[in-house]
Amino acid sequence: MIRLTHDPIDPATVIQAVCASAAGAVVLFLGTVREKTGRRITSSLEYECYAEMAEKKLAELEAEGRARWPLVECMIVHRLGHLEVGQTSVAIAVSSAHRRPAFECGQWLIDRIKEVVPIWKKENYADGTSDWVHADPGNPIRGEEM
Amino acid sequence: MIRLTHDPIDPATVIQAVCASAAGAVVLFLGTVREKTGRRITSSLEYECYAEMAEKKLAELEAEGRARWPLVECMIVHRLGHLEVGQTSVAIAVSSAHRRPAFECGQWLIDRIKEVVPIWKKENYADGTSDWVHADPGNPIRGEEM
Amino acid sequence: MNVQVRLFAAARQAAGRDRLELELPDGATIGQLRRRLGEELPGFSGLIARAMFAVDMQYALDAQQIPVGAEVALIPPVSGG
Amino acid sequence: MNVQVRLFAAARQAAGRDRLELELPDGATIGQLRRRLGEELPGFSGLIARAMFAVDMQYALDAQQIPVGAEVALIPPVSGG
Repeated sequence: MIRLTHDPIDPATVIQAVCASAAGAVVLFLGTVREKTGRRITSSLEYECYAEMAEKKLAELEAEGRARWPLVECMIVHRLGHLEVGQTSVAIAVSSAHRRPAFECGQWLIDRIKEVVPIWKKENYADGTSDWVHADPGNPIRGEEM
Repeated sequence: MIRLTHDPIDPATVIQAVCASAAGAVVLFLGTVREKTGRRITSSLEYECYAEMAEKKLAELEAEGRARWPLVECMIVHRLGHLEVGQTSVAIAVSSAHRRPAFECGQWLIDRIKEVVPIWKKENYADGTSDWVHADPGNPIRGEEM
Repeated sequence: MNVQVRLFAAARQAAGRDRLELELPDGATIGQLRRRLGEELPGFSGLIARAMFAVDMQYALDAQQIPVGAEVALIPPVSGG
Repeated sequence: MNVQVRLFAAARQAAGRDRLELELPDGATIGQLRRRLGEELPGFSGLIARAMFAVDMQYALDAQQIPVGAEVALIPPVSGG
């Protein structure tokens, strides 16, 4: 299951979505808005996305995760719009019979989301400036074969 | 923070305990009661512990985790007593500035809990039988130096 | 041919709008589009050089030809999660 | 000396109580206690052979001597989590 939303993410709902009697392990990852990056103080974030493609990419990642690991359930929710410090930007919940696949797939999903899903954040700093955050030029994605 | 409890574990409370403005990542692990182990159907579990030593061992694991990884917060809750299928037996929440330490420490904590914390479960099977689950003889712990 | 390019994040902000319409030769490639956009958005050539492109929501290589009527998007390095 | 051994899980159930009081020679080791418990709980020698012991809540080796007044516990292979 995947979802893009402008509403605050409730972790309990995301956990509930992957609980099942066949599951012995649930791993939940939350990305939260950090106050400091290096020496800069963040006051808020804005997330923007290419919605149709972001949904397609998230669905592809979920399908690939299910193909690579024996999952019971998987849910990915990404927040959009304005976020304050401490709020959740992304929630990934994975359940499996045993714990190893849930940990491995959860970690793989957040790594891949940060590489391929067309979502961007703008940091609004406490000093009044703001910046679009774009990964460094070393970004390895070149063409769909990646 | 560590806790042994006979009450149901609320994941939202455990997450809340590790959220902080310095954290950019939260990893939550839940162990849940699975219906099937191999071909046997579990109807419920009983968890028993050596409480004073379990608390001491959990506190040692939290301290070692904090020494090995740059954590913001860490909370471990283990359920005791009677559990039904689908209920949570253990919740481990770890927060850190970046995601890697939270994933690594969360996984390490559940691995170590299953090795050294004096807690035991009895499986009550649907066929009316029950068994104390004791790890196999290959268990590597021999003396406190482990 | 007429190509509409969707713009996001810093590129959208630089252009002051969320899509750009360009006239390119039939059978033009993503590489040609990349160079052309560099001219349209001067001062953002660095971003455009390291951005990706998507054709019909698939990441595309510079050598790829742009089909007539395709949805094309400029994808600056992503920063979700 | 008098040694009280706390029992848990399958060992507690086998003994029908949660502690066992034994008389051992002064300076007895965990290994001696292990053999003695095997005699006290016949039919559970397998479990006792692969169990650990804790002395004052620290896992202890068979060679360790039991201090007078220590809290001793038989720790069957754990299965928490």
